[in-house]
Amino acid sequence: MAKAKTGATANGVNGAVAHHENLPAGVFQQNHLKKLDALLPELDIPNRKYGDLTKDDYIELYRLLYMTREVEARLTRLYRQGKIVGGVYLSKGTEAIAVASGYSLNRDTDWLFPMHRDLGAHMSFGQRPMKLYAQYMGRAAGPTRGRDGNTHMSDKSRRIVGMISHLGSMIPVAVGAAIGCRMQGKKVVSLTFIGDGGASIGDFHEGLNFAAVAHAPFVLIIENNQYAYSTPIVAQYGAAKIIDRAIGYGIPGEVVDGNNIYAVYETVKKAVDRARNGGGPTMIEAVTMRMRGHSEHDDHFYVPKDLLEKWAERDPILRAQRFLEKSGHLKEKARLKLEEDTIAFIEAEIEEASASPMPDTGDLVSSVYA
Amino acid sequence: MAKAKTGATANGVNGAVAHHENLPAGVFQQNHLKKLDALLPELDIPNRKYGDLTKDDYIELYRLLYMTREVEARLTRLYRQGKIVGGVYLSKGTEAIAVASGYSLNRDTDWLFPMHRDLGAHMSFGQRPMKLYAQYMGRAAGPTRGRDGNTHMSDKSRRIVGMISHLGSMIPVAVGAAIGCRMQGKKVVSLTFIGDGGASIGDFHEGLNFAAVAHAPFVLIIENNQYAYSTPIVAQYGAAKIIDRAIGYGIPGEVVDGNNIYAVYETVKKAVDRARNGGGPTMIEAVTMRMRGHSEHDDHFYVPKDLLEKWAERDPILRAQRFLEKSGHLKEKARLKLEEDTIAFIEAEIEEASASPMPDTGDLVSSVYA
Amino acid sequence: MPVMTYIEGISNGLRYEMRRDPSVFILGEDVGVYGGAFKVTKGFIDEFGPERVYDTPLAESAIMGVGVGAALVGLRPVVEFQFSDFITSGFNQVVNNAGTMHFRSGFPLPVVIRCPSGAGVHGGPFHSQNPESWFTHVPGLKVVAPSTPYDAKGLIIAAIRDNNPVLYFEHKFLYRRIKEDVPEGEVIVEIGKADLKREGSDLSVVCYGAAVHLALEAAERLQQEGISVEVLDMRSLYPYDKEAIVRTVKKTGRVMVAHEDWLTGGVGGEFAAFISQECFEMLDAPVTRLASADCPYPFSSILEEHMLITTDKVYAGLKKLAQY
Amino acid sequence: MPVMTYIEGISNGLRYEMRRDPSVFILGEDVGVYGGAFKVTKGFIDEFGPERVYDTPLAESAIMGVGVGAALVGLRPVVEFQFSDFITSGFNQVVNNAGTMHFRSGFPLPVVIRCPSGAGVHGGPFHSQNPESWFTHVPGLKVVAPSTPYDAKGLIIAAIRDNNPVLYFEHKFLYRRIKEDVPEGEVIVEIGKADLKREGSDLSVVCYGAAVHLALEAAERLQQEGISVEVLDMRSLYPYDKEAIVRTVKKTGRVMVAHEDWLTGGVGGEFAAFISQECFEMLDAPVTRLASADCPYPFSSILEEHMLITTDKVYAGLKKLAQY
Ligand SMILES: Cc1ncc(C[n+]2csc(CCOP(=O)(O)OP(=O)(O)O)c2C)c(N)n1
Ligand SMILES: Cc1ncc(C[n+]2csc(CCOP(=O)(O)OP(=O)(O)O)c2C)c(N)n1
Ligand SMILES: [Mg+2]
Ligand SMILES: [Mg+2]
Repeated sequence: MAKAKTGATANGVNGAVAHHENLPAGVFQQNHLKKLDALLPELDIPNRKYGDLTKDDYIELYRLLYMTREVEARLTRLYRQGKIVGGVYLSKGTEAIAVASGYSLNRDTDWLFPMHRDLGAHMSFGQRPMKLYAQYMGRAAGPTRGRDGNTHMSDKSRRIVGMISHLGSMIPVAVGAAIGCRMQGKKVVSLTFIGDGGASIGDFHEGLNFAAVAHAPFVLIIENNQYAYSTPIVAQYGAAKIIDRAIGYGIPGEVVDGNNIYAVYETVKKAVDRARNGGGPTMIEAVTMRMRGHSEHDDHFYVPKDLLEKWAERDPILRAQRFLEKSGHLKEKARLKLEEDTIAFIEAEIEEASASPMPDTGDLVSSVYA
Repeated sequence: MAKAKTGATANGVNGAVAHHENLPAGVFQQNHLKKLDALLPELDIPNRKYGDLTKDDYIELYRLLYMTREVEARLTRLYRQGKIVGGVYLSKGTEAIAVASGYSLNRDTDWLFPMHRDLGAHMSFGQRPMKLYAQYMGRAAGPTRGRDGNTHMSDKSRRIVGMISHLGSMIPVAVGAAIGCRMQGKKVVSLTFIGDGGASIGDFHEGLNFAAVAHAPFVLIIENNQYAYSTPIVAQYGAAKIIDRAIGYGIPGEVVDGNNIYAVYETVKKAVDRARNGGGPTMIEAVTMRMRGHSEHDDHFYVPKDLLEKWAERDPILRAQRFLEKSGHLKEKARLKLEEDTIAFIEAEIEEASASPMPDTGDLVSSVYA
Repeated sequence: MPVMTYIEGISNGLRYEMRRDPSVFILGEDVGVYGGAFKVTKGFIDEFGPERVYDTPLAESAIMGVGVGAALVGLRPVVEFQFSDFITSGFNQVVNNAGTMHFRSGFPLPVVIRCPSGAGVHGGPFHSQNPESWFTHVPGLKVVAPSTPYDAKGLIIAAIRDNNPVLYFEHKFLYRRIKEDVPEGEVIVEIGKADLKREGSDLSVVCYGAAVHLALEAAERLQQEGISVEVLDMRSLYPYDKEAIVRTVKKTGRVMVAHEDWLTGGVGGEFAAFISQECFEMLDAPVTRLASADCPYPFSSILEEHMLITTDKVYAGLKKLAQY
Repeated sequence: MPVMTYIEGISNGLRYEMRRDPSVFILGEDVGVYGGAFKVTKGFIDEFGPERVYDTPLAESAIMGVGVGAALVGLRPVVEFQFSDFITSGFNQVVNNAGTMHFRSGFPLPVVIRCPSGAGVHGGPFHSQNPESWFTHVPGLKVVAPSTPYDAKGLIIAAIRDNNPVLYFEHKFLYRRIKEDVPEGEVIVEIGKADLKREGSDLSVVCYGAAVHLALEAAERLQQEGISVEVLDMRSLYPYDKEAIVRTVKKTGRVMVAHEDWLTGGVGGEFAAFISQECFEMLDAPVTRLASADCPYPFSSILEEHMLITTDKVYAGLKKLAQY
């Protein structure tokens, strides 16, 4: 669990909030905590049917969610052991969004453009954890053969396109892929993500406006996890909700509880279906809370502790577990078995990645050009 | 009057519209002509009081409007005579927006960032026509001493900042000027413009979002003249109105009849006052129609002829004349006298500019750095 | 064989490829109904339809990004920046997304980026730039800059068939000023190969784009004075033809590197550095660079002339080099 | 005199100027409450308040544009790009708006652009770049790149006081690895002046940034073998110190130009071209360039080491140059 040093937290938060509030009148339009608090969802997720999900889907989504959490937990462990190259950017607390989004696509035809915190999307779109670990360890077996790092992971054979670090840049690219596939007569959808921070950048605007005019079969998931590195949403955007921008592009926009994996699936799937059937692009804002620092070297001191506590109770895994129990789709005993198997699977994947060779330097420079 | 060759027009327009309509279903969301027609204002402007305008102001605004039209008409004449360097980008039919906006500011303290079609704003903010002509002729007396062209005209002494060609780029700069002045404890407003085309670019988004969060004393005028070069608004944006984006930034947005100079003044002045008093930024969409080609070498073939005819009846000068007559602020005889004086003034300004020397090459390279 | 202007060479090459390969398409501002700001794609929309000659919103970064995305899924987009000066608004997509895509992902990325560039047209600081050197510093990109109608056609076709992003700098001043015979059919100019536009024995000019014509004019004048000048048109700037440079330096021992772009940090510095390292023993005189002054392109004609590289300046520089 | 790390040199210089001049302020992502991704501005918000240490939205182009606007009205903004790699997202504002402002308008434009750059930190293709050469090709901009704590402090102060846009490339690898005595008070390193970091008589290395330390290490090793190497740290890349280059070339006659940035199109090409034109008669050997390979910075350590310039490579190159 992400625990910031108590003293630092108290100071930091008070410091941060005070700073924002001490700015000249109106420099920030809303009160910091009020804005954040307004986003808090209810404690339990509604026990109802979600879209076209079958019992097997409910279970599979849970497995993928659980797997993502555990894959990431082991990334942190490996990071502390010095086995990872570079930094580690986790999705703890927000995994449901990436997992459900990847799951909403047709993994045999669609195009996925995951962001830095979307490890779960790779897996729900079919990628093996081994590949992800190999990438983080800079191994030849990683999808980029040690060339890129973190979750910047293209996999050509799977139509997964890794991001460049420059946030927002993949939006126009995903739109281009969607338009390109339509020109080829295919019924294919492209999907990408953006954060509450990345949504401030020019490519967000250019890409969405382009998508709207071109009526592109494209879906954008805005992962509003309330912080961009240390910057709270109150210092990031002036609107009440990011999704308010949808009207300015003339496309449908929906808000969804990002910590309810089934609701995310339902909302994204609807948008994907619409896009596939010629209905144009959709923007979805999934509201959640980043439960760890920006990366594993950031102690998160600037996030109010009580806010994190409230969100911890709304953890997507806990909520899914309660839902599965109540709905009867997956009772505790079966769940524990599934979790155990998942862990065993992950450990084997780590072992395979750890044993795999480092990349060859021989073709490094020659691989710059096709 | 801008008359496109009839044959070419008919073909061109039918061609253009047909092309847009022949695109795969939904590639353009609205029907071309329907969208354009919806923007057409009523024939006469309402005979009422506009904001804080006095009788003198009504007359002065008319004089500036008339002067802008006539200054530009002479630019075309000089262009045809080969006396202009480079291209000429006119605001014929849309002059009211720039003129009224410049007039809404305090010309002794505020900052103005005019775009390429805002010659009128320079003058209503105090600039002499001589300077504009000197700039267009590449003379030393131009505000940029022959270094930049067209209406890219900074005048340091007047707090006018010339644009760079890259549309949208001046928005963040104007926001920065507004914030900077506030940091200096000044009650100063900055104002800039953008077109229906320029509104698609990243800096539009980044700048407005920044302004909103910073609550900057800043006003943006969107000049929706329905075309960006040859590109109609139906191929430019998906929303019903550009101003629909204001909600996505959490700032006030207003639409105004861009061919009613007094209404533009009223709307902009309100926004300027609000900004000056700490009320934050405003977006205003002024709807109009570009009555000539993108520049004087463009024959405008792609604009439907009947659309132009409808807009010609709504010409801002004709409408202002009818309003002044009806309201009694300025009757025909006095108006004709004022127009005559204006023309004489302009001709003298042209003469002065024409007689002024070319710039010296001596300090060209050394003037790159301050 | 028809006579084509430089701009017709581009246009003809584009049309040839679009007829041959349905995966080729064009996108950019005003490229469709209007036929492009310079009319390079005039009439294309009638032949190929509005999807393949795509009028985009005014958004350089998105235009480039959409081009990258379309290339990923197997198309061969030709992106037009209305003026090369505007490439700065899509810069990140060009250098970081297009430039690294193959390296980091293995996807081929066949995208052509057309950049109408160059001064001498009273464009002022933002419609006159020659931004090629930025892109010769990005591994993963290729950069070409034709100087003749034949090369214009041959290089646009080669660029479209290349599986990497290729920046194609077409010089606006040359558009309608240069004419020559160009075949109607297939013409390919290999990327990475220079062309000896004029043979000579006393001096070499290593140059590209509009400067090739200044060099040819200066060479003609010097011929009258008994000085024989060789003009090597690099055509490709990244990768560039090192063998061809070595050949000409070996022959003359005296080299001027010339281009219209600014001197400091220009591509000429790269060429000169290469020559001084690899041809040290062959040199009879310092490698001379000649380019436009380090100053934004001014608007006023008198200032622009002062700032730009001209035939007179090339002539004077070569004369001095001959006398070294 | 306190011992400062390189990063403390930057921080100390910034704080010094902010205390001295109330018109100086900082803006960028996470510079305030967090103190910057590298903690260069840690504690600043407490001393100077949130307006002068301004946490911006994630929007490089707007950050740079706002900086330009604030400079226009008389402030002296220091813009921080979180990593220099992200400058491509604000590229147009830097080169076309900031770069030309004084020329086209007469406004002075005192804006400093801080760019944490450089490899060797496992940052991969987008957190390791050295984008300085793009900006040495833009008349109107100035570019500096310190290699030591003293220079880091002296150049940030000089940059803030300059009335032109100055890009300040600070090398991440050096942040906490290099220490030296630096005065607490005023330290100014004049922009445009190189520094002879080591005197020698046989060979010269013309370099800057992280490469200075590779050159110093290689020089130390060569000293053992009786080869005396002079290391000229350029510090300023645009404008650059031509006199200092001529002095060292005159002394040794054998020069290597070295930097961490990619070889082709790097700043080294400009230096080498200058040397070969202006110091032709002084040279006893070809001007050698050494830089990292033309390849995006790879993530995996083994690949990065292969691609980067290293002390061993500098050593080997100098040895060869000595034997020429
Ligand atoms: C264009 C750009 N600027 C700056 C950065 C540095 N950076 C990396 S992640 C980050 C915060 C991103 O916040 P958000 O978009 O909300 O995504 P989150 O990390 O919260 O998932 C920043 C500033 C970047 N990657 N890209
Ligand atoms: C970033 C950028 N891209 C392209 C251009 C070329 N260009 C100049 S004006 C223009 C059309 C502008 O349309 P709009 O914004 O509607 O303004 P209008 O000319 O109609 O007043 C274009 C494409 C430019 N100036 N800037
Ligand atoms: Mg976030
Ligand atoms: Mg327009």
